[in-house]
Amino acid sequence: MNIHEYQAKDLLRAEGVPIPAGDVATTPEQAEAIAQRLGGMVVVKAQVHAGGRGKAGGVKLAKTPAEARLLAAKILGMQIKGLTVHKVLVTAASDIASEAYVGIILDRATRKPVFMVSRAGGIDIEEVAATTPEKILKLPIDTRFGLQAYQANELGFFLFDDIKKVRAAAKIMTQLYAAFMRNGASLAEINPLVVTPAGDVVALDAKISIDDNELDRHPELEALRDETAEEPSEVEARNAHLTFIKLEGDVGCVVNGAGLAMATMDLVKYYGGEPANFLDIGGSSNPEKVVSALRIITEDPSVKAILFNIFGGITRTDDVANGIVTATKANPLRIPLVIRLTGTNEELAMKILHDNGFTASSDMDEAVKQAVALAHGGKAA
Amino acid sequence: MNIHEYQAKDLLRAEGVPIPAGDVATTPEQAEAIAQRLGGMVVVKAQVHAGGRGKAGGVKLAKTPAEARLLAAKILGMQIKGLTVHKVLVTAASDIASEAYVGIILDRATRKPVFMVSRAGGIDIEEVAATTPEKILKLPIDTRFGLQAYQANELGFFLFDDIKKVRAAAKIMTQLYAAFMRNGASLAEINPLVVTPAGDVVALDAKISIDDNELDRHPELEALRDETAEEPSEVEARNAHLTFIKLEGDVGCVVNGAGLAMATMDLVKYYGGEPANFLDIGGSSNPEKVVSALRIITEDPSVKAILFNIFGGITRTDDVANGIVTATKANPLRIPLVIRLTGTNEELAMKILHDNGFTASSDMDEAVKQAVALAHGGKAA
Amino acid sequence: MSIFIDKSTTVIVQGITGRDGSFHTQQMIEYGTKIVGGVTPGKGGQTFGGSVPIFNSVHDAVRATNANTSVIYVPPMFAADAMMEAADAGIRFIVCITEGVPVLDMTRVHPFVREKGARLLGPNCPGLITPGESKVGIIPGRICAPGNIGVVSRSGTLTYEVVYQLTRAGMGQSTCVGIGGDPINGTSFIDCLAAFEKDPDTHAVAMMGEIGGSDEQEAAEFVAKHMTKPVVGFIAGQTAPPGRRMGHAGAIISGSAGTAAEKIEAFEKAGIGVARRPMDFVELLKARM
Amino acid sequence: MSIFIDKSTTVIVQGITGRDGSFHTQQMIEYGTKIVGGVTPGKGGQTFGGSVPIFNSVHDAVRATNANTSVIYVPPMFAADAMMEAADAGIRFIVCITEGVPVLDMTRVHPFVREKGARLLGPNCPGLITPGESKVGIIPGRICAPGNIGVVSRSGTLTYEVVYQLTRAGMGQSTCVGIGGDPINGTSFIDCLAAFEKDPDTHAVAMMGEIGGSDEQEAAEFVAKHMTKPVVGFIAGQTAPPGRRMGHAGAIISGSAGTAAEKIEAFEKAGIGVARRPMDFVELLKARM
Repeated sequence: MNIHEYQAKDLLRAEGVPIPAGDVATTPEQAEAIAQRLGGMVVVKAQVHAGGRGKAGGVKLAKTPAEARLLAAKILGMQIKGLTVHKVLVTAASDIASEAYVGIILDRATRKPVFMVSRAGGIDIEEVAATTPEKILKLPIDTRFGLQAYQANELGFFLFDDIKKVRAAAKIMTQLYAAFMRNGASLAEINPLVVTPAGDVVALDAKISIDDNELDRHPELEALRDETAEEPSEVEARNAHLTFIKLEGDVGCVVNGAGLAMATMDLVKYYGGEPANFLDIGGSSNPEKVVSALRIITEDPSVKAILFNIFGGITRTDDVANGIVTATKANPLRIPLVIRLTGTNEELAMKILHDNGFTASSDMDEAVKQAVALAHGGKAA
Repeated sequence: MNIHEYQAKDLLRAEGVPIPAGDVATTPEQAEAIAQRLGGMVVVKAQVHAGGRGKAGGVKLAKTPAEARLLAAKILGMQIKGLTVHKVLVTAASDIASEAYVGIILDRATRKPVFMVSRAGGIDIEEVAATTPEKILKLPIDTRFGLQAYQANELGFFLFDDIKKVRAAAKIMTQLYAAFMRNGASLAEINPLVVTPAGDVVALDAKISIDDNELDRHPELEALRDETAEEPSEVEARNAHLTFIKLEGDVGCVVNGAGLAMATMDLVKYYGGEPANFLDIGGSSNPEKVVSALRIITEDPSVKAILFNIFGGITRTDDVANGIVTATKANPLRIPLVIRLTGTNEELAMKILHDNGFTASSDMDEAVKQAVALAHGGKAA
Repeated sequence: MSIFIDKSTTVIVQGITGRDGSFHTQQMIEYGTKIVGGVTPGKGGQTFGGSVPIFNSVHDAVRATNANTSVIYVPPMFAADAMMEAADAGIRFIVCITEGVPVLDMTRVHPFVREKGARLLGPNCPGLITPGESKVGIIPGRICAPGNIGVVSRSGTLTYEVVYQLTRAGMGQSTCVGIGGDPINGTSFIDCLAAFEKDPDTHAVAMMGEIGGSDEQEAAEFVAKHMTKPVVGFIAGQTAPPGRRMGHAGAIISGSAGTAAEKIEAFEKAGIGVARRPMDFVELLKARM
Repeated sequence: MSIFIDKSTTVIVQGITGRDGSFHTQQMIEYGTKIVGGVTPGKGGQTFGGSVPIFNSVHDAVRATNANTSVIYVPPMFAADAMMEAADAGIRFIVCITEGVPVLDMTRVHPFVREKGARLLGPNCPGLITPGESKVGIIPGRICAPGNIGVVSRSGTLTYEVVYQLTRAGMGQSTCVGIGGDPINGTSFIDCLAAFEKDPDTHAVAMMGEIGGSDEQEAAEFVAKHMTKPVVGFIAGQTAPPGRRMGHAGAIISGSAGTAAEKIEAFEKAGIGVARRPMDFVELLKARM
């Protein structure tokens, strides 16, 4: 789960990370009031779950509260990478002597949280990694022992020469790690970590992603979810316990299991089609899920054909068949539907479908070919 | 460092351990007021750093606030194992269906905190260990991973059969372990852990010892130290950074290093004497420490002779010699003094002592023999 | 022969009285798996289906049954504890089916299990099956047939798809293993490939990977260096949108973006046959055996 | 020969610029110990005494000097970190002099150091000396002499006392090791006894124990089973008051009250000569060699 910059900063502040004062606003008037309260120059920052906010014009410097209001009015409602800005963060502006990058990411290969730090901050860390990897220090942390002081120092020394700044940075490393662990994060980033002309080390921007699997343990984090900041169809899918990612194609896909779902999308592409989505109905079948899946997919006007690919293991294919029947009775489909079912209770499922006027195949290859052809205006084979 | 029952209970309450309400009183009137506030029957419990309070008459049941006042008046000022009672805990009385023992101790052999639990609670756990060791479950905890739920359950199942009580006990194990770790304890005990007739599992008594080495990290725990509850000479010694334990003999011992101090006491005994104390002036010598050591030892009227045994390594023997000279000039000794010095700066030390009218030996055996003889009214050899 | 499990494997089920646990216990028993006990704290002394004894703890179960293997169907918040309990109780092979285990939990479970000398499969995996002998987990038994193809996969239903095609083509399996798709899991592709290489009854291996991470690239390197048996591989996710999960930052660490193209290239470089479609495994394997 | 250190041992000092660290570094250099570097964060690039380079971290120091041994003189709250840093940086032998390290810290340091394959001596120990070759720690060099007695002790000054008597009696030492008196430490009596047994230049061992715990009893068992060389032991604390520290509850766990009488009995049972006074070592060792 992604959270906003202002929320990530709150989590870091709770651990003691030094961060310039600021507050979130949903209206230009609120933005002005916050700027008034902070005094001096402020930065107005779009709060959306997307990178490149600066380039998109979502981050602006305001000299006066009135200017903060004007800028907020411009940024609120703006579209950044397809997402509408509903909130801005108004925060005290800092003078910057130098910028560094600090991040922790849960790493598959080392099976550990790994710190990444670089003196090349503020800019895109991926670019640094690609062009000058020696400018990044990667340090895996063994969670059995936690981040040790000597490791925090090592990270600090990689960023700074002056021992005072090293110690300040080391302290921030410890606080960032604490925030990462306490909140079940999969990513926690401070970029840039800046040194002010006065020599203070402060976090100017922050990003935290929470491992979705942790949310049951952290209801207070679930409360940070901002559904207005997400693609509405993805919100709807999550509430229906479906894993759904919207794409640009025209073949809507309903599959059980992420691996098979991806393989199905690949096969759509293989036969010249374009998948309209990734959709995994998950393991335990439930006719309701099928109903929700069909509703979400048919809401997308670019979908020209729908493909079901279900390999019944835990999933009972008769449940899926019942779901298809229920959904299409309530809302008759206006686009073609291709069904592939095999596995648990296959005979029963086939009977349910036939009795309700559907045909179904047990062969994946054949079903995908059909769906692609139908999306392209052809006929089902 | 030992803390009182009421302080230990506060630390456990902070983790959520269910404990009957209560408060501490230093006067009978306070005790009455607390009993009034609690309502119903209360227990008045002497707060001293000693076991066997019950047998000594330091724990009494009061039916009314007035009775609580009377009992508090009796218990306050009472002597238990040589310690004066300055405080009583007044706590709501609980009905008891069964009693169990739960403790965690930092164990040398496994190098881990070890849980000990037994259905035989309320009574002396050492007796249980000696007579029916199979009634105790010992479970070492790896602090890299912490107490796991399955371990807390295993401990709970050892104490109870009913799953509700097992779960309640398992929760208390987790809370006790958290208190142990958070406070840098070397011992944390709930004895008895009782089941009430209603089936609730609650802690009736608690004992926590803090690792002295943790106190720099936990100033809030240092604040729990109750110097009125300790032997005054030991308090004075600690404040002078000496390790001192008062004993019953007549040969006062001033030694550097715990091992050599014990070996010196043993040698006193070997030659027929009785050491009056254990006193370790520690590694880094400082004339002030020697002055404090002499003052503390001479305050004890049963001391008949004083023995210095200093093997200079880090300790500079000239520092010790200067300390002896300074201390005896300020407060001339009225009992014989035997000095053994060897090691770092030995020649200088000998010169300082001779110049000030002292004799000193470099042989431990000889010095101990002399000190014993002098304590028995003999002459120095 | 087979890898990891065979007809002598004795299994306890953690969470045997839960919805998923009880259903799949029944399925495993019907398949012929030796289920010797189950664990549900508080239900010790009862039985499952009148014959399988239930215990309060894995320690109790192991003491009473001497089981060497455990399969876990407990809710995600309890899964880390269940895996550690199994390892601590002396279980040698732990199969965790549970989906949704917090990844940070696994950063502790993994070294714990390794210290205890146990092997962990999963979490978030379908388990494994040695057709005709034993199944531990949820892979549908009837799609499998005994034979000489070793199957290893990061995904559940995709595995079924491939196994189904192999079986229909008369190509039985020695063992089919689903290692699970979580970022941190117990048994890797390499662990399975090494075991298949050693198993005399495995003649070729089908491997199904996914985008993300670099496990498949490392597996390819292993195949090139250490395997004499033919391997055919598939990568799911060629059309998946980039950067929707841990994506980029993870890629910086592993030095790989984890794309399908990268992985397929690694397969080709290692001499692994590349199945473009799940149905291509049959022909590619036949051509190599 | 000797155990743990000899003239080829290369040492870095953690906390080299502190009060104790700088004093003892000078002492070690004067004794002939190869001090190749020191560590004080923030003083990297400076030197100690004009010749010993100072580094910001142990990693830096090891990279630059290839030291195999470290000696730690940092304040107690930083000692755990210093030990772990040394182990992580590849130091093979870590000697922690610092007194007052929280015991719970050691419950984590101990497995960490072991996982890294390093040996830890201490904390709260005087270190060790191989007379005439190298000393690491604070044992006064001039009381020692090269020879064939191995000395191992839980205490500092008591060790000096015994070594002093041995040297005066013309009985030199192969290595003198102070293992420290803390409840949880790195190197045990048994580790030292095993090393002395293997060392061809050690002909007999003097061992000084204390009341508390059961390390001496276990050491006695080891001597009985595995040692061919004569051992003479001493237990300090026969007159110490019981139950003033962890006393009883600890005794329940170890199954021993840790009294001097118990330990002396274990020594006698194991055929270890028992010195009643520190000065008895000389005669008892002579009689056995």
